[in-house]
Amino acid sequence: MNARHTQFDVDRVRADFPILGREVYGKPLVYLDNAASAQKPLVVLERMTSFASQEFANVHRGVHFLSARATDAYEGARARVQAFLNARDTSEIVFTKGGTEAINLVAASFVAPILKPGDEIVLTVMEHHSNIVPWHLLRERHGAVLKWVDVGDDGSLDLNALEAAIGPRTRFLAITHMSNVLGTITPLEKIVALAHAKGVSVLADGCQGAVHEAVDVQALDIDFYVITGHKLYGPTGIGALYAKSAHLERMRPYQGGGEMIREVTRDSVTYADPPARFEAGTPPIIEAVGLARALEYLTALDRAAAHAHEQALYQQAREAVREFNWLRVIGDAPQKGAILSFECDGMHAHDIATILDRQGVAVRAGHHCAQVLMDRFGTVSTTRASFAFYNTMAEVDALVGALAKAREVLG
Amino acid sequence: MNARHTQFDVDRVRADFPILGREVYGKPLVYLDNAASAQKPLVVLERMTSFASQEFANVHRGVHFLSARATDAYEGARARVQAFLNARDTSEIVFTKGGTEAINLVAASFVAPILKPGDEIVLTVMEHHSNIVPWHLLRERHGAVLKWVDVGDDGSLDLNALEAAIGPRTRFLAITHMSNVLGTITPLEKIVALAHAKGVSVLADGCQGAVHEAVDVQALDIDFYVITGHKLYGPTGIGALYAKSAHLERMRPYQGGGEMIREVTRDSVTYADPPARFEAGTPPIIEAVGLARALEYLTALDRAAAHAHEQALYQQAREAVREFNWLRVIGDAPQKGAILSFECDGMHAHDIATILDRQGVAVRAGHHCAQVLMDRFGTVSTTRASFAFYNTMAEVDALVGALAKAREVLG
Amino acid sequence: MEDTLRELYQEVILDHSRHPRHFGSIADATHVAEGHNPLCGDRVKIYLKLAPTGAIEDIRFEGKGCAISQASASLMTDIVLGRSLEEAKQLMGGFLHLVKGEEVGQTLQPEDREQLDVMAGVSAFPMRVKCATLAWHTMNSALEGGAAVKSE
Amino acid sequence: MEDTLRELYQEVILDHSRHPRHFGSIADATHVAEGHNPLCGDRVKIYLKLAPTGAIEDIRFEGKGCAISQASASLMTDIVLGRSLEEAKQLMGGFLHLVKGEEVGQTLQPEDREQLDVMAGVSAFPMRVKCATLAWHTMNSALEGGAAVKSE
Ligand SMILES: Cc1ncc(COP(=O)(O)O)c(C=O)c1O
Ligand SMILES: Cc1ncc(COP(=O)(O)O)c(C=O)c1O
Repeated sequence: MNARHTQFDVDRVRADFPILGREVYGKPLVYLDNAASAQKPLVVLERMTSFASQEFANVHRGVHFLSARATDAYEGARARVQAFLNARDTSEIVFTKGGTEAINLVAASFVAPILKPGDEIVLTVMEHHSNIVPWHLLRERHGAVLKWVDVGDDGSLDLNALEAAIGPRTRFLAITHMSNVLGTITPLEKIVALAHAKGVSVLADGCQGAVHEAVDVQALDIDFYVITGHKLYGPTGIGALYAKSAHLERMRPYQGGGEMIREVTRDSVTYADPPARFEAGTPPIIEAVGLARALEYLTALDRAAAHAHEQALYQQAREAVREFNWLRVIGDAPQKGAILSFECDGMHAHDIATILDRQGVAVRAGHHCAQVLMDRFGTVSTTRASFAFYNTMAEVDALVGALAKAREVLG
Repeated sequence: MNARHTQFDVDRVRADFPILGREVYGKPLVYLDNAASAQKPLVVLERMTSFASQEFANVHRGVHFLSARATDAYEGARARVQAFLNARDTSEIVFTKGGTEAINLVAASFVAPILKPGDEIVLTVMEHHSNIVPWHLLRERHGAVLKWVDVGDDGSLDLNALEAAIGPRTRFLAITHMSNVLGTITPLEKIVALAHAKGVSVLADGCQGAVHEAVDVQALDIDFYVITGHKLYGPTGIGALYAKSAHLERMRPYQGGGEMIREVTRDSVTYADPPARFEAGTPPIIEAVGLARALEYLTALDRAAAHAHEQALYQQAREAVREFNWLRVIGDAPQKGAILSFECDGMHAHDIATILDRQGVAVRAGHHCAQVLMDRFGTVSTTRASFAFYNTMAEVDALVGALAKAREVLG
Repeated sequence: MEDTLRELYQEVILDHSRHPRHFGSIADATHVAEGHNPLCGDRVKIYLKLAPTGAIEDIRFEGKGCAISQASASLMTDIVLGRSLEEAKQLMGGFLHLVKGEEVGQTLQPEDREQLDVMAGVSAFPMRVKCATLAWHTMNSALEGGAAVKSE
Repeated sequence: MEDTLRELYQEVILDHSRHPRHFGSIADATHVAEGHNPLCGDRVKIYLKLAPTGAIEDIRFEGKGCAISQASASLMTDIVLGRSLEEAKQLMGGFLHLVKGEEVGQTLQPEDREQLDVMAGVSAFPMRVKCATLAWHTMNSALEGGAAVKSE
């Protein structure tokens, strides 16, 4: 057996994703921008279409057949997310429009009300802007102080620094499960234990982590865990927040509107129980159904084999670029997902991405919504190739070859 | 020509909506719950599928082909909404997850910062909870005072009362363009002039209005106008806020996250210009593309004929129920859209809806997220049939027949 | 007209809903709770007076609602009056099985089953189960000293 | 290797980007502005010194960025030096046409056109047009007394 083969039948899964068969500029598409957004299997799109064209109505409060069907589908999607994260109860799953909104919700409804000026929120330097700016808003508006935990030169989290950062005024810890630039996976179980020992609640930004790692929120004992649909091979416009019941129960509403109330009068309003309290307005119904189908698809894969395949892709790429002495990889932590970020001598990430693009290879170039991390590594942008289970070893070769050509043109 | 025919070729448009051909409980579906959510033409679902399966990537900041394609599609959708509302510039259109979010955004980013305790926000009693609860949140959190404008017994807006309600402490007027219960259409142009004369900015909740009326935000000179995709024959998970540039420029961010920043450091953050400033995180890309397709579909119809057809459906139903002396229509304003709400002696709305449902007729029963209005009319719930251009005169007959049967069973 | 509809809205039900038994309040109630069905805005308020023995000495209800919720409340007050706390809870369990279309088994005594059976038609209307259970959940909440509940 | 790529990254461009002309600052600048390309995080700062006659007496730029934005800034400083304000604006208009693949027509003098033509390859790369125009927009903003701009 060829060493470059894995147990995972990648050809079979590729057939599920029509876009992977397309060409760009007359060259086969090599889609290595999965960390920005993943492609969607046809079954997800078909499910959304069949739902919207045969079973759709607005959910809740409806007596009629389609409304009941749609409500079942929507609440069934909630149960699917619950199972995916192993939450105790469906009421612990709040649907949002994405990962960003979920973090904003926690910042506004859980953290802001307990915050006194000077209270601290602990973050790491490798957070995505979506797990930074909501906390900056609390800094600007409520006087919160942001405390930053550094990563080592290889991009791994400094646990001692994390522990040291949590002080008597720390009210919250918000940390990524997996960096979208470095690939670093954080040891959430240890982190949660450490924070809880000091009475601090923890939010994990799982927008990347949940894509690559199995998540068990009960085993982690984590307070909040955030996912986003479009990176999980699902639709845009949908994400979810897991939160412990005890937290949700005492959290104040986020947005106001239909469905999240118990009773409204001219002078007063009382709010519904969770999760409805946090789902104002008509929810992303079709998108929730699509996300559920995506999770079903994902769960039906041999996830261990898929994971091993992704790791093999990454290792292959990592080894190959060692030969480029003009290329510096950023992010070499022992525990990391299949993301390869790098800088090249005298070649700007943007120029590299353009040259790769013309060869069919889609990568991302820029700060990746992680400017604090760029600062940490003394740069403003990197080129990033991020792998999904549907990528192939041949695509890794295409990437490496395209990089060599970029060097030829720009070097 | 039969008096019951209109110029509008309803059979042709019905063919565009697969769900309208389905049965429930072995009876043809008669979908009269359009005000809760409209059905979607197949072209919308097909466009979403083709986009997601052939052109999808995350938008902005991407150099590669698919990202450029997706960005063009997303920004093209913005231009489509701009044209639909006749906004001056695309930057005046902010995509949101729905109408509810758009109103919350204005409450949090425009109104809250200018509010002193005791300042007043003027609303009407016929607002949807989505245009009430965001203001209640400002009452609870910022000491705003809500002032209510009544409607007459026929459900028409009392313009004198509106004018009287706007006093020296009034900071904002939030008003529906069309009531989702009464059908009442408000004279926005007059209302805006009246409010502006007193220096008060106006938000119109167009979640229903934009579906039935042509909207020209420049002609109205309105400050904010809100639409939601799923009622406009588009997908769930998408809506839009129109706001005058001058307002958006000085509004503070709503949610924090990727894409809405200019620069992030550990200690500071600066924000992007509108509309990006208000679109934190990965936007509902596929949904925006779907909404654009829905607006294209809608624009391609003869909207005047479609409107006349809806009105004919409504009139037919309105006339027919006059024979039921046990039925009281709520909402008989001279200017009203195709919504028929009613109460029946000794028959609860919920029971009626159940009996109608078993005959294939889907209507809504309950408070319709308008409890303040229910109070005004001394009830807790109504039954509501709401018409779309794809409904038929035969469906009106089915409704009327089903109501007679409900009387038989419950009466 | 469909049989399932006739079964849901049979005469007994309509009669209970139009002429509810034990409608009203109890001035010296020992337990009170208010229930709310967010689906349709229906409300019910249950007043209970427990005897020192723990038996339900008096029970009344107030509220407005659909035929199903009114009839269910009326039937409930009829059947639990004079029962012990345990019996009332047992009845509730059996009733929930009944309206959800689940196996009732031994959870209801034959004569109770017979009396409650008029509500069995609800099981064909999943969206209406909440209407039927509102009064029972509210009574349960009153007995457990809870405040306002909404029907599950 | 594709021709369009070679055309984008021709020697002149790479040379300008590696050895930018007029790189640096002007201590007694009369106009300064900073530009920012949110797409890739590139920044450029333009310093201008206008003579009393209104001519551009000196121009320099600072910043980091991709080959296209660096080369474009370098070329721009080369070409506008010594020109009048109107000429600079006229050049900008012509340049924008050029990189967007629009008709240039009479907006550029033949010799200017020749000098700027190395940037014409950008028009085949719509996503990179912003990189090419950043310096020009920033210069324009400096002349109009604006503060930080981002490239459109
Ligand atoms: C008048 C009115 N306003 C606001 C809304 C809220 O829109 P959405 O639920 O799509 O956010 C609705 C519909 O639910 C409505 O009918
Ligand atoms: C680590 C991380 N967190 C948060 C987000 C934000 O997710 P979304 O843009 O879907 O809201 C992303 C992706 O953009 C991400 O990679």
